[in-house]
Amino acid sequence: MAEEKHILWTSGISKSFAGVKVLDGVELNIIPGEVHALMGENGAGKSTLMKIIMGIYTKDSGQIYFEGKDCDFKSPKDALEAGISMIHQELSPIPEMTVSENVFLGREQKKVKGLPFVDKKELNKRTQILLEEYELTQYITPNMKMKDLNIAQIQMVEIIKAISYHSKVIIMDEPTSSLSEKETVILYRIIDTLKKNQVGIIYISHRMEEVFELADRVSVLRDGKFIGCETVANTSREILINMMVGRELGSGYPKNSAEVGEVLLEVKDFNRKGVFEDINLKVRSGEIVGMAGLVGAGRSEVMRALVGYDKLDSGKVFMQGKEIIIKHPKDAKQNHIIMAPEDRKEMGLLLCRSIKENVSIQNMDRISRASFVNKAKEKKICSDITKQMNTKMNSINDSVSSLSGGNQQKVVLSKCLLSEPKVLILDEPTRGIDVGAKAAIYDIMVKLTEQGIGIIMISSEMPELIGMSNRVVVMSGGHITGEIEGEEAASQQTILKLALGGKEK
Amino acid sequence: MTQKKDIGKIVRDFGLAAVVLLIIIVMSFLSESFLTTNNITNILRQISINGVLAVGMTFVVLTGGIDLSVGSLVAVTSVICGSLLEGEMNTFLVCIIGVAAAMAFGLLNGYLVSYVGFQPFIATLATMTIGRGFAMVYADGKPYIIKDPSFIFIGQGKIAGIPTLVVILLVICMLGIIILNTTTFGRYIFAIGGNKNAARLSGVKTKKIEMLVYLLSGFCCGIVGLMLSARISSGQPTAGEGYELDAIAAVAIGGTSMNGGIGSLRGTILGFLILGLLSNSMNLMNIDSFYQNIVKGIIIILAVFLDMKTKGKQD
Amino acid sequence: MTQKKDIGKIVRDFGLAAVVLLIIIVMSFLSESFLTTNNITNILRQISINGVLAVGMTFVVLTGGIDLSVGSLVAVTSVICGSLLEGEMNTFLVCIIGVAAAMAFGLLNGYLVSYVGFQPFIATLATMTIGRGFAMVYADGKPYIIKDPSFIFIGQGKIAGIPTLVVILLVICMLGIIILNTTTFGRYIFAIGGNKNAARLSGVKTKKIEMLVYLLSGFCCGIVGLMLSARISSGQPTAGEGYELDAIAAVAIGGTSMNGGIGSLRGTILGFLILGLLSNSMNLMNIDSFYQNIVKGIIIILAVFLDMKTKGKQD
Amino acid sequence: KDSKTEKKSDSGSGKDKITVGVTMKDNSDEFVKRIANAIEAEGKKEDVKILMNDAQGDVNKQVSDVENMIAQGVDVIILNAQDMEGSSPCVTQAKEAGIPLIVCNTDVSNTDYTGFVGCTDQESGEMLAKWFMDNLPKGSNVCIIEGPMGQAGQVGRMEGFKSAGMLDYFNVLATQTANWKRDEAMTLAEDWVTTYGDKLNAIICENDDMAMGALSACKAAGRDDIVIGGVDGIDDALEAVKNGETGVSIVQDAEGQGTTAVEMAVKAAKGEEIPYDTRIPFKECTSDNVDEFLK
Ligand SMILES: Nc1ncnc2c1ncn2[C@@H]1O[C@H](COP(=O)(O)OP(=O)(O)OP(=O)(O)O)[C@@H](O)[C@H]1O
Ligand SMILES: Nc1ncnc2c1ncn2[C@@H]1O[C@H](COP(=O)(O)OP(=O)(O)OP(=O)(O)O)[C@@H](O)[C@H]1O
Ligand SMILES: [Mg+2]
Ligand SMILES: [Mg+2]
Repeated sequence: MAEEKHILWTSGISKSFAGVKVLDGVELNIIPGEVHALMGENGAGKSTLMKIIMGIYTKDSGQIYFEGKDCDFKSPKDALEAGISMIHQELSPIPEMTVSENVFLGREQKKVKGLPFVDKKELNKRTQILLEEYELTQYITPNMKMKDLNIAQIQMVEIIKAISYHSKVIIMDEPTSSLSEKETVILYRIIDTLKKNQVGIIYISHRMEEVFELADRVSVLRDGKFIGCETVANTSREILINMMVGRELGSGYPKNSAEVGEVLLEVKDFNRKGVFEDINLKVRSGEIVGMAGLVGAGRSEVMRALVGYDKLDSGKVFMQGKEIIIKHPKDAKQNHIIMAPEDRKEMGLLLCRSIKENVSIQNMDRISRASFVNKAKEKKICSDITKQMNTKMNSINDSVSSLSGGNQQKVVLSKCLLSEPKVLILDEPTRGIDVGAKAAIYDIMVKLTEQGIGIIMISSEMPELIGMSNRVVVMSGGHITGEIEGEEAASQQTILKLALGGKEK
Repeated sequence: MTQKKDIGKIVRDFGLAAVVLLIIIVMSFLSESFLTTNNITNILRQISINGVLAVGMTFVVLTGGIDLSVGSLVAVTSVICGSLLEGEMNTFLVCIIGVAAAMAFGLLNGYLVSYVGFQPFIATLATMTIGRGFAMVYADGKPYIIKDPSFIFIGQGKIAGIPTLVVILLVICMLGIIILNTTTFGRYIFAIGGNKNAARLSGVKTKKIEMLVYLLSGFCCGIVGLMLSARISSGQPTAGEGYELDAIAAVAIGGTSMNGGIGSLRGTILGFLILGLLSNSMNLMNIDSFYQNIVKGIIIILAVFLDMKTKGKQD
Repeated sequence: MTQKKDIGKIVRDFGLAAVVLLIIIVMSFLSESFLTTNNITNILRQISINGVLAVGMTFVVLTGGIDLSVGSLVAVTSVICGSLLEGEMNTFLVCIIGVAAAMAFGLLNGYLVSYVGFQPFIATLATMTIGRGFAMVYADGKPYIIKDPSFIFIGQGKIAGIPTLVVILLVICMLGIIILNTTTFGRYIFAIGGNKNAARLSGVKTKKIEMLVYLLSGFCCGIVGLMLSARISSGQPTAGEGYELDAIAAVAIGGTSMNGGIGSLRGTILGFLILGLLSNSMNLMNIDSFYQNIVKGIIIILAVFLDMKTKGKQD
Repeated sequence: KDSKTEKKSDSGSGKDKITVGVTMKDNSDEFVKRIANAIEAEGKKEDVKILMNDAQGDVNKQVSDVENMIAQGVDVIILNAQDMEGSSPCVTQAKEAGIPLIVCNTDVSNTDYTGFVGCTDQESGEMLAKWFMDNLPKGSNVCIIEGPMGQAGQVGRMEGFKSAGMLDYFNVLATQTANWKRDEAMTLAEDWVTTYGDKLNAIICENDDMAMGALSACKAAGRDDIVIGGVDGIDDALEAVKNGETGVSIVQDAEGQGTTAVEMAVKAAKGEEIPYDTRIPFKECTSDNVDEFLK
């Protein structure tokens, strides 16, 4: 039975969805005060296991012991009350409610004990205290509406929320996937404090560096099976990758030997009141332009305006020297400017529709003639691209909502790659993607540049930016604050300085 | 701080309030009887029925649901009260039983939607049909005559010079605003409408809340059943036909999103005020009822449009 | 491979198909006239009107919208055709003008919803009111008598032994299925219902598509306007009252989500078949009209419940 | 204030012009609309101001209409009651406000009104029943199509069928409502023709619109032997009688009712004595006398 020192202990957890086994006899144990990393490829079953612990899914078999007791939570409420909270991989804010209402949803302070009247002042006060404690006050105020927050702010709110339960175990399912360096540092600090308070943390991430920096032990899942548990000190990147993928994987970034050619895309004097100003940008063929900046710098906004999704106050776009008018994403597409958005739920996917339809919706011109869809062709193209992207699924007719987070991201990329881009805009393309798939995406990017495609990559992962880009453009507070080329780009410090420096202006 | 916020809200609601004001100003020039106490009392009395239904409907719509059964539930209460009053039962008891009957149907709605997982439209469509059938069978298609003076007081009496109907409307509106804006239940309603999954993950008993919301709408139907029966001194199986549309219209005009999560009772109140004023004004001006439909439709479009403009909603 | 997929779909739709089968089996025992050619023709003829409306409604609901104006638009076409036929205009021209009138209203719906940003419920509620008012004013509340034999052929004639009404229904269903399942337009409809933002970013002209969808629904209303007027040989300003509920019911019973993005015309067809069979069966068995409502409501609940069970939707 | 004087001058003959408030139960009903039109026409003739309200089939709205008219200070009210019981408060309110009230066309259970003009629904039921009993052998198989359940027209006419003994005289196969609607009646008749086949001898309808629906269904099935009849005397029903397609229409004199109601209202407003109960008889329209009705 559960050892005394283990606060949370699972054994033999199995779970199937519609006949497909996604968890098969999984073991996991957590010691108070440790950071226990949980790793595995996309679709390995990490989130599913966590959702079973939280009482969101019911397990088919197996036991969960919490504080030595056999627990089988029927709903998240039970788990939260028992002392387990979770930061979910899929952010789910309630857009119309304020930060404080979101944080304390389900356990509002009452004006009078026993009566159901909410003390909003008290809610705000408590939220303010939390925000101050974690030095987030300049970012977020208790009264902000969730719908006005950007994705990083939302992620921080969810982190604060999970912590505010004062749970004994906190599950963090890819908490940094929507954060840039600056917030990540804040999260690390928070985790330190929690460790000191003997909280057990399950930390799911695809970022190797984080695991080695934070974790004490690491458990690995592969295809729903428990592979092993190691202390971080006794393991290495190679060993972990082998455990996850079952084979060796080349390390580092692929060599980009593409010729940088003439200017493909030129953005001139982009302005959108209150969001960004005087944006000038050039992308050459065969070039990868990295966009760095803190969250909220306005990188996504510029790109959204570029592809015609958002309105623009003023500015011009030139494609291979000719001015083009983009008023709607369709115009951008016709000029082969394609964007993969950062928030796949909000702008990327038709969650209730099939993988096939999601991939083909952006590529109707390729698979239809005279407005009629060629289903055989559609099927072939979709099968090919999903295979190429190594998407883990049962069939292309499955709804996207049944995919794991990382595999959903792959569907977004698939549809963009199919659209024959000349300029490809990738907004946080590797968010939530496992090492193997990341490598695949890097390879694809390189291959695309070799075909003369220009790529703009927005990323909050500094190593990735530095490793992949020919050139890094830094934005801060809606302005471009600098551009770093060649050798210079290798320095994180330079980038960070520009990203922060711009803000102080 | 709170003051500033309130002013903000008032400005946001300005669009509809402006429509209300506009109608009042225009009408006071067009008809001398418009701004008389008598007519104002009339308007208030006339909106009371739709008003109470619309308050209940607002709760339902805020969770992302819809309640088509309200008109039929009004009839259920109406015939039950009618028959019991004929049997000379104690008035108070009759009211309790009548409202309870509508609430039972409300519970069925809530159960089907939240626990069984029916789409609200289809669940309440079914209870709408069943409720109407029940009322018809119960009363054998014929109305009951209501003579009990203390019951009729609900529909035709006055409390401190204000018609009882209007007093009831005010009480229900106030209760509704308190529940929606100050209680945890109110928060949970917004949360469910905004993101049901997130609410559940935060430990909100979403099913229970959803169920309660339909129960609440049933309660409002029951109250309206009493109000209407007392007003027309009879228990009618055909009572309330088509009332669902008016109630939903008030909610929608008031700016509440049919997808849930966004909206306010303040908006709903302005919504049914506009509908009531419109109908009263057109009667006073003796507009042909065929043209009334056209005018009503156009004014609804204009009101909502103005509201959207002032809220800066559109892209 | 395709075969396997089709079987999968059939299994998923099995719930409703089972209900249809069950009604047919039970009724063939209960009434000897049920399975006669005559009665089957009757049923088909009777569902044709609601059927065509439900096909148009399916498109609207799939985008996440709703069209409450369908009943009124039927009346618009009806009175316009009635008056023009009285003026002895060429039948074909009359049909074109009649359908065009309904489509004009459909266009207004689409414009309000997609370009101005109205909630579909409120936009179509307004046009519902306006449309009814227009029909009433146009006809001054009185029906036109229709005598033109070639027009009446639409409602009472037969083509190759099949009633014209049924032929129209079949054509519309087939066209609908082809549009929805094999064209890019169909894909865009599902995409808009699934996630409008994502669809737009993928280059779909969401506003145009939404507009077209309401136009399409208006077209179906126009066709029904012809069918109904020809069937009852008169152009009636009160025609089609309450038809919107039946059409939406068929769509919802058919498993299409009122939030859009999920659903099928196959489901809708089963939906209006169930409704039509139910009403015919109850007439054949001479069930008291009071009880008919109750039975109808209960069977709707059972059918949808069974459907959910077999689809494994719940939870 | 300006508008006030304008309005006054508008109305021509000045202060002493009588205002007649009217509330109709549902102007989208063809028959009701005919009464309404007659009221408007007679109003013009008598040079009185008519305030026309339409309750659109909702009793509650009718009560509101009366409240509004009282607030507007009308001199007399004409009530076309939507519901026998439900419209009773209208009578009480007018009485309390001291405004004379004429009930037109439909009965109200509260008889505290100034005068009544109209016909008895029961009478039309009886007349229709009698015609069928005279023209069909005892024990014939018939179906009955009713109006919306609970409405005065439906209740009264069914009462008439009963009091004439028709329900026992014939073998009633089925009774269903078609809510006064042509298309619904057609559906019913189609189903019945199928179910009962040659057995079915007659379809008795509580109004003409439904009779027209039944007729369409019978024609489509090639059944010209089924005898059909209804109440109201709408245009196509009269024509159908003339062509021998239907047997009878019990004609209700809408114009007579509307005209008389206004005449009485004007008298009542002037304080003159009026008869308490004026019944305008129904007329039976058959192939013998149909030309009298077809103008
Ligand atoms: N609700 C569901 N219905 C059907 N299948 C599901 C459902 N949820 C998850 N799955 C499947 O279960 C498997 C495991 O998914 P899970 O989300 O646990 O993966 P993960 O390890 O968290 O991956 P990622 O790193 O991409 O987040 C996947 O193949 C996924 O498609
Ligand atoms: N709907 C909106 N209305 C007003 N301002 C907005 C809206 N959405 C975003 N903003 C603001 O625009 C700025 C840029 O947002 P965003 O965080 O997406 O930038 P980013 O640099 O792309 O960040 P990321 O690292 O997440 O890609 C922020 O100040 C944000 O608050
Ligand atoms: Mg996951
Ligand atoms: Mg961004």
